[in-house]
Parts: sequence; structure tokens; C-alpha cells
Amino acid sequence: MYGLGLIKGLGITLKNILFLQRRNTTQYPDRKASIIDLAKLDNKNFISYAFTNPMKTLKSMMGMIVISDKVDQHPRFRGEEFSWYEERCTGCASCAKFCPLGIIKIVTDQTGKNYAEGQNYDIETFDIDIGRCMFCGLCVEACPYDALHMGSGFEEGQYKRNDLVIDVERLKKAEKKPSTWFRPQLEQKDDYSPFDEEIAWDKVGRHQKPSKKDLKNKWIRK
Amino acid sequence: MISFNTLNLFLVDLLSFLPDKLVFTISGLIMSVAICTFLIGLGSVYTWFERRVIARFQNRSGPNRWGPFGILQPIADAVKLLIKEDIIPATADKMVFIAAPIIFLCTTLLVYAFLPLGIDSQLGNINVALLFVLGITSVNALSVFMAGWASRNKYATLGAIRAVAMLISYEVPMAISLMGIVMVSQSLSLVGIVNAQSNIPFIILQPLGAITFMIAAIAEMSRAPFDMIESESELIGGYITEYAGMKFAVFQLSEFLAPIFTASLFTVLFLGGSNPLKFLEFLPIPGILWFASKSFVITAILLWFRSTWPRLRIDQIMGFAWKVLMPAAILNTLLVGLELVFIRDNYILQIIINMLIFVVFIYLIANILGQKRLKLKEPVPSELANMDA
Amino acid sequence: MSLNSELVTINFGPQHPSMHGVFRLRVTLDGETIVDLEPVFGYLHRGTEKLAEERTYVQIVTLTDRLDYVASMSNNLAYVSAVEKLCNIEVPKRASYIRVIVAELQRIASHLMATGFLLNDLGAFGTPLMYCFREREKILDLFEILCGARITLSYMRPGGIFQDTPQEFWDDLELFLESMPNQIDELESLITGNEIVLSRTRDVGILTPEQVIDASLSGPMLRASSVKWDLRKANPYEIYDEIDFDVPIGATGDTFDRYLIRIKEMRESLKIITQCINLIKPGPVRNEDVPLIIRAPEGEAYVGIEGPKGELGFYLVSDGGISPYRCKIRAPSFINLTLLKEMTAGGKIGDLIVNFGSIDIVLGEVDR
Amino acid sequence: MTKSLNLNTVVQNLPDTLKQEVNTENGSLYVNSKYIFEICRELKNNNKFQFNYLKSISAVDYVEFFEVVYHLDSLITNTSLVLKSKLYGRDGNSINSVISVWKGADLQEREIWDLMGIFFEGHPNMKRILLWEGFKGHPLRKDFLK
Repeated sequence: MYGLGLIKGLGITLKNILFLQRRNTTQYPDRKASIIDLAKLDNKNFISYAFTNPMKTLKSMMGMIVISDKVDQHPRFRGEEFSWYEERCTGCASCAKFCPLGIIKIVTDQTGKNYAEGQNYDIETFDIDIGRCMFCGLCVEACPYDALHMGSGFEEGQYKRNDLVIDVERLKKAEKKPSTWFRPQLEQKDDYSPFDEEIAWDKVGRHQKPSKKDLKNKWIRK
Repeated sequence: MISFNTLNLFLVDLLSFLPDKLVFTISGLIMSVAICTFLIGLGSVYTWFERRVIARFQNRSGPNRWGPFGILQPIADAVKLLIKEDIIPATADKMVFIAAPIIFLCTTLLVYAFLPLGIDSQLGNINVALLFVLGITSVNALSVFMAGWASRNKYATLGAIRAVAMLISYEVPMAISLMGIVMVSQSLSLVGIVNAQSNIPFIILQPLGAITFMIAAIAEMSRAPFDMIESESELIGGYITEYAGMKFAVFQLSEFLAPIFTASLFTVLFLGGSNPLKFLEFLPIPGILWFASKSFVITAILLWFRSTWPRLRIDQIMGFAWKVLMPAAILNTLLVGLELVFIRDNYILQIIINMLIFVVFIYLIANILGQKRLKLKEPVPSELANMDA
Repeated sequence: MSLNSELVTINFGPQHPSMHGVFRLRVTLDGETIVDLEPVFGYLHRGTEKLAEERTYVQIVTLTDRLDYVASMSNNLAYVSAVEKLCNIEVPKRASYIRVIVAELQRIASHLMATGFLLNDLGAFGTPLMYCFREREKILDLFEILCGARITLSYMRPGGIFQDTPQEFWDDLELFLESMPNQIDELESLITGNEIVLSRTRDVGILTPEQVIDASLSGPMLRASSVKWDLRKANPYEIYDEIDFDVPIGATGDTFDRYLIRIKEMRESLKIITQCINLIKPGPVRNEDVPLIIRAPEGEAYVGIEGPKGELGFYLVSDGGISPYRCKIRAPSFINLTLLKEMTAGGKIGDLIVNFGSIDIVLGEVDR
Repeated sequence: MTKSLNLNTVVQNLPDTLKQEVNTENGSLYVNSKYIFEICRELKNNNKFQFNYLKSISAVDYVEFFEVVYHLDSLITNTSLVLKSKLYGRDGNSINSVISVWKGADLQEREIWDLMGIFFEGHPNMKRILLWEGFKGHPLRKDFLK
């Protein structure tokens, strides 16, 4: 009969508002916590939580309490914060040659300080202009000595374009959180590891790997 | 129980030292300002409510940053719109361009003048309130056309043309569908209509009229699936394309007031207004709460429709008005007229007959319209291509 | 009596809510009826073909990501297939399977997006769009596990794929295959039977088989007009000849058929992925003989694959250098726009928007 | 599997008037640019070919000459053919349009005129498509900005 399709459609939307508590969106960088969220964090019933912590309850009712959720991020995620291992870099500039946009600038000096195999070069300049970087990862693929890794950050906003250029000092100082993009040895611990110490799975990416149960909750509807 | 009338009397008492005419003017003014302020506040809260509910239908969160559950969002919106640059297109007809949103808001607010929100709770009670409501809602078409025409924008003009065609068409079945309840209640006053429903709400007595009125009313306020006038994906914004800042806010406010108004009118006309539901009469709930909760249900249903259905095309919308809603409204009037002559006091029989006719009518319309549309042809591969060769 | 009326010319776009990017249509209207229509291209022209002449063969993979940015995997696949044909590179079997799996996942994602935006153009206020995006998000999650990016993937390399899949990918893919059929059912019961959708889309924008073949349309546009032509069957590439699937076709070639074809193709893609999972075996995923900087022999190669939007072809001419001498991209959504005027002239504005939505163009590919 | 047609059979099956206008060298079929329209019409309408689908038209700049490449497909017999036509000289190159044979040539020919500067005679709407009117030069040529 004509018109049944309309009613069926109404049923679908009703199902989505009534039975599915899963939201499609993630609040970023933080979200306003309700009492239920706070009680969940404390493993309490929200009514008893409201009685025991009246101030916090009031605050959360007024939308003043903020909690931040972690975004699932796979260790292969290629982002900013390039992890560069100074001792392994020979300054061969493969990365610079292979970059499609030509945004890597390397200047080397012959001092004989470097102890990796290959040529003995000291790196004076290593600029990566991430303002123009498209995170294709080809520089990592090109590096023959595993010296350059993609990072896992994505929050590197700056006020000036010049600040987006990562120079060698920043690369040296940066916290190393390499992405396993094109570095499968970081994923498989049995394999040959060029690192002195192995990097655990959860340290590779920025956030913890979601468990299979989490994924199930996320994807499969009851 | 506090009602508008007691408030009014209190005001009159307070001002009794003044001459009589002045007293009534001032007290009326105070009451209307209070009602208008309340409605505008309600309208802005409703924007939050609508956005939240539709967001939940779509598995999103909706506005949730300002205040608890984002309820302060309307204030943030208003502030943002207030401090926006007020742009009037160079070629626009300035007077008309500015007047259009004001007329729109005024007519929307004026509707509430004679709407009984509870027992003895209305600003005024005139004996032609229904006619007044029908008349004042027609002015919307004028203000929309003013806005679209004065903008000197092709999208706006197209929207305005659509608005005039559509709003005027839907006025007719809307008015005719109300004939039935006027005949039964023997009154054009809204209070009279509410009182006539103290036993049975008209939605049960005249389901055909109720559904015709509902559909026509959705079209009148141009909400989905009849949101032809703004139709974002086609005309960008229709008549509000060129509006910005506060003028835009006024338009938006009146548009968000429209569902509230429609819901209240539907409650008054078909759901028994502030009368309690029969089986819940024992509860000590004031009439205005009954009214509010009934209206709330209707607005929620409107939102549900809005978030589910796509939009009809302009010719389909016009065809629907004249080919389906008109016959339905006339049939309803005819039916009620005959029943009033023959079985005036037998409500049960009336309900049974009307329900039956309602179901049969819907079924017939659905089948006549539907049969050829629903059948899908069996695909036959064209001879012009042969993958396996 | 006749009314004195004039034709109105309106620019739909470049900024318009339903122009799918920066596209412009110059439309001549008689009231609500469309009299004439002229598409204006080029607002997103980035000169990809010229850029490709100055990049090495592997670097061009990153350019192809940005053509049809909702179906990067398919673009990658088409491009690397062309390079492989040009240089006679053999691809390991496992890589072929993985390529097919990701290409079909990408097809589902692209069709979901097309369906969602078609419904948005119909005026459904975003609900079907959000449901479609919810499912597409899962596919993007899968891609993130594979290659660390969600949109601009750069996953494939001439001679295979860049890196083998992690175990999590297979687990998640299993979950995805479990849930996806139900989701498509839900989407269908929201849309397919809906009378408003039916009345808006059926018998609107009808294209006959002769017309579509004459105008070189491809993909769902071609098949909706009951032309049974799918490059995956007609000219099987990768491992499609080992796999059993149907090619759905439409009956009338109207907008509704174009929508329905996409839904049916999603189901077929799920079938293909399931078969691939059963057939795939461990092994190398990248031809180790292929260097990073490829020096292609002199010659030329044209390879077309069945992308989500139609036949996506790369025509590469090499002069023996490290970058192609000429790289021509046969962009399906560009050529699918040929018949826009024939589809819409005589209809209403609403029909124009719906027809345009049913073509499923992506401006990155149209303007290149 | 799409078979590519044997070039010699193609030449043999063409009518005598057109036979001398095509030649095969380096494994591709070269067509005299003056006769491209007649040959394309023949390829589409002749029952032995039935090339009803124009896959793509591209143009390549070989500095001393331009090459216009037609990729044809027959959906009926699932065969394919590559036609090529050489155009000598840098300026004022023109070739007949095949739009009345296959409508699919419409946008592609405009694109080639825009980016490569080869004029298609007989095209009803021959103007720039991706770049704006008044753009100087044709960017896909090898001597652009050199």
C-alpha cells in the first residue's frame, strides 16, 4: 500500500533515537560531562553520586565540568611530530629528494662525527615545512637507514607560517613517538629491531589500541 | 488557580486610581508584553530543543557547549546574530526589506491573542477568534513575498513565488477542514470550541478533518516535507537568502515560533485544549500544563517527520493540496453536516462512521495514487553491450 | 490571454549547498521549469596532469589521492595498474587480493556518500546522510589501520602495496562484514520504499541505453540504463576473474535506478570481499624488484578500472625517463556530466538538483 | 577479457577510399588527420567493427608533432582499438571533431583544446573548459612557460 514506506521510515528514525545510545560523533577536544558520565568514572550509581558529591553535581548540571575522551588512533597513523634519530641519519638526503613537494631541506657538513654506516656527515640543517607537508610518508619510505619516522600528532596549529617549519633542534628535542607507517619492525617484536630498546605497542601510537570488545560495542548493534 | 483573568483583575485593581479606559489599556499592554516576551523566550528555547532532538535522530550530539545540555545556545546565537554586520543589498527595496521580518513576527505573535492557553487564560475572547486566526496566518504569505521581492535576488524571488503559490493553496483546505468543528461546536470562538470538546476531543470525532488540518498546517508553516519555500538544497534559503544579522534572527524566530503556534492551535481545535484526558481526570494537573504537554507531543511529532522525510517537488505539493486535501476537507464537512442532521446526539455512532470513512478514504487515496508508482519494472539487459563476448 | 513573462538566468554555484563542491551551472529558467543549462567547470583545476609530468612514478600516487578524494583507493589502483602495464611489473597474488578488498571497501564508502548526498539533495535534512556517514566512518577506520590515513591514503605502490596488513585489520573487517548488511537493510527501508523518494526520483532524468553509450557514460550511470557493462567482468583486472559476483542493472535509467544500482553494488562488493577473505593466502605483498625510482621503458599504456563512479582510466606515455612524458586521466565523473542537459531540460528545479546528485560527481576529479 | 583488434584486419575491412589514409607502424594505427571523422564514423557504423563507445580522447605533445589518441571500445563485441593521428606544426592545429559520431567526445575535446591547443572543427561549443576565457597559452604543451 502507498504510504507504508513513509511509516517504515518513521520507524527507523524512531529506533535510532530510542534504542541506540551510540552517538556518531566524538567531542573534541573535550566534552561537557553530565552526572551520569561522572558517576561512571567513579563506578557509582548516578543518584548516589549526586548525593555524595553535591557540588560536582551542581557544576556538571551547569555544564562546568569537562572531561576529554581519547580518540582511537592506530599506530600506523601518519601525522606530525616527525621522529628523527640523529645517530642513524647519514645526511644522504634521500628524504629530501623523494619528497613530492620538496619541503625537506638538508645541509650537511663534513666533520666525521657521525657513527652510522655510510658517509660521515654532520647535519647542520634539517628543515621540514609541515605547513606544506601532505603526510604521504614517502620520505620515510625513502630513508635507507630507518632514521626518519612519521609521528602521531595532529594538533600542531601555529599562529605564524614560519613556526610550522620544524628545524633540526626541534627534531632532536622532540619526544619520539614513531608511527609504524613503513616501519613494520615496530609492529613485530620477533623481527630484527634496529632500536636499542623495543617500543611497546601502546607507546607507538598516541593512544591505546582499542580492544576487540570495544570495537564490538562500537560497531555492532544489539 | 492562577489564570490570566485573575492576573488581569489584579492589575485592574492595582491601577484603579486611574480613569477606566486607561486602566484597561495599561493592563492589556502589560499582559501582552508579558505574553510576547514569554513567547519569544519560548521560541528561542525551542530552537535549542529542535536542534537537540534532530541531532539525536541523526546520532549526533547537537548543541551542548553552553550551559547544561547546551540550553544557553539560543543566547549565544542571539548575541552572535546581534553583533553581525547588518547587510542590506544595494539594489534592495529598503523599506519593504526591513518591514518584512517585522510583519512576519507580528503576525505570528498576534495569533496568540485569542488562543486559550488554559481555563480562563487568554488575552481576549472574541466570538470570531477562529476567523481571526485564519486571517492573520494568511498575512505570512504577504510578508514572505515582501521579503523575497524586496531582496532583488533571484533565489529569493523564486522562493517568494513558491511561497505565494503554496501558502494560498493550502489555506483553502485548512479553512474548509475546520468547518466540521465549527458546525459541531456551533461557535467560532476558540473558547467555545475548547468547551465543546469537554467530552470527546475532535480528533476522535473528526479524524479526517484533523489530519487534513495537520497536513495543511505543516505546509502553511513550510516545514518538511513541504519546506519548499526555503528548500536549502535548491534555493539556498529562499526568501531569507539576503537577510543577515538581526533581521535574519527575527525571521528565524518567527519560523521557530510557527511549530509552537501550530501545535497550540491543533491542541485547541482537535485535542481539547486545556481539558484533561478523560482517563486521567483525577490527577490534580492545571489546565495550562495539559495544554503544554499536548502541544509538546505535537511539536515532537512534527520534528520526527522533519528528520525522516525528504521534500516533495513543487508540482507534487500543489497537486496534493488540490487533489487530495481539498476532497478530504470537503468530504469531512459533508459528513459532519449529514451527521448533525440525522444522528446529532449519538456520538458513538458518529465516531464509528467517521473512523470508518477515514480509514476507507486513506486506503482509497493510497491505492489510487500508489499502485502504478510502487511497481518496479524487471530490468532487461540492453543488446548494445555484451560483457562475455 | 498570455502572460508577458521573461526567462531568468540563475547561477547555481560555485557556492551552492547542493553543487557537491565548487561547481557552477548556468541555468535558464521559465518560472520553475528549466529551459537551458550550461555547466561551467574549472574552479578546482589544479593541473594534475601537468604536475604528473614532473614527478617520479611513485610520487604520482600521492597526486591520485587527490583526484576523487572520496575514493582514493580506486584511484591508486588505476594508476599503479597503468604503471605496472607500462613497465611489465608483476604483482604478488596476496597484494592483488588486498587491492581488491580495499577497492571494494572504497566502492562501498563512495556509494554510501553518493546515496547520502542524493538524499540530502532531496531535502531529507541530513538524517540519511548521517546514517550513511556512520557506516562510511567504519571503512575509514579500517583504512586508518591499513595505512595510517583516512582520506589521502597513498596505499598502493607499483608492484604491490606498501606494507602488509596488520592482524587487527582482519578482525575489524570481519566485524564490519557482520554489521554492514543490516545497515544497508536499514538504509533501504528508510529510503527505497519511501513514497516521497519514489515520487521525486522515478521517471525523472531518464536516459536510454543508446544515449548513455553514445555519450561514453560509465559506472552506475551506464548500468542504471540497463546496459550490462562492468569492467570487472568485461576486462577482468587483478583477481576479479576468480570471483563470483553479479552486475546489477536498472530497468528504466531514471534517478531512482541510479540510486538502487548503488545499493545493489554495495551488496555485491560485500560478497566480493567475503570471497577474497576466503581465498587470500600469506605471501609477499610487494614486488621487491621494483625500485623506488622507476625508469619506465619507452612506450605507452592505457588501463581503465571500474571505479565507484565509472571507468577510471590512466593513459601513460613514457619516454624512458623517471617520470611519465604524458599522464592523461580519464575521469569518470567529468565525462558523466556530458548528458546533464538532456537529463534535466524540461524538468523543475527540484529535478535538476536530484539529477545532478544522482550523477555522483566529485569536483577533484571533474576539474583535476 | 577485452581483446584488442588486429590492426591489419582493421585496415582490410575499411572501404577502399579510406584504406590509403591509415597506416600501421610501431603497433599502432595512424590515421590521416583530415579523414579522422570519416574513419570514426566507419568504425562505429560498420558491422565488422561496431565501435559504439569512445573511452577517451587524449593528446600528447611530442614537440615536433601532436598526437591525438582515441581509445575506442565496442561494448557489443568486447574489443578495443587505439587510433592515433599526427598533427604537425605548433600553431593553428586543427582536426575534425567526432562529436557527431560519439557525443561523449564533447567535454574531452573541449578539454584538449583548452589544455593542449588543438582545435576541433565542427564542435558546436569549442571554448575553454577548465581555464578561463582569456588565459594565455595551453598549459599541457611542453613549451608552456619556457
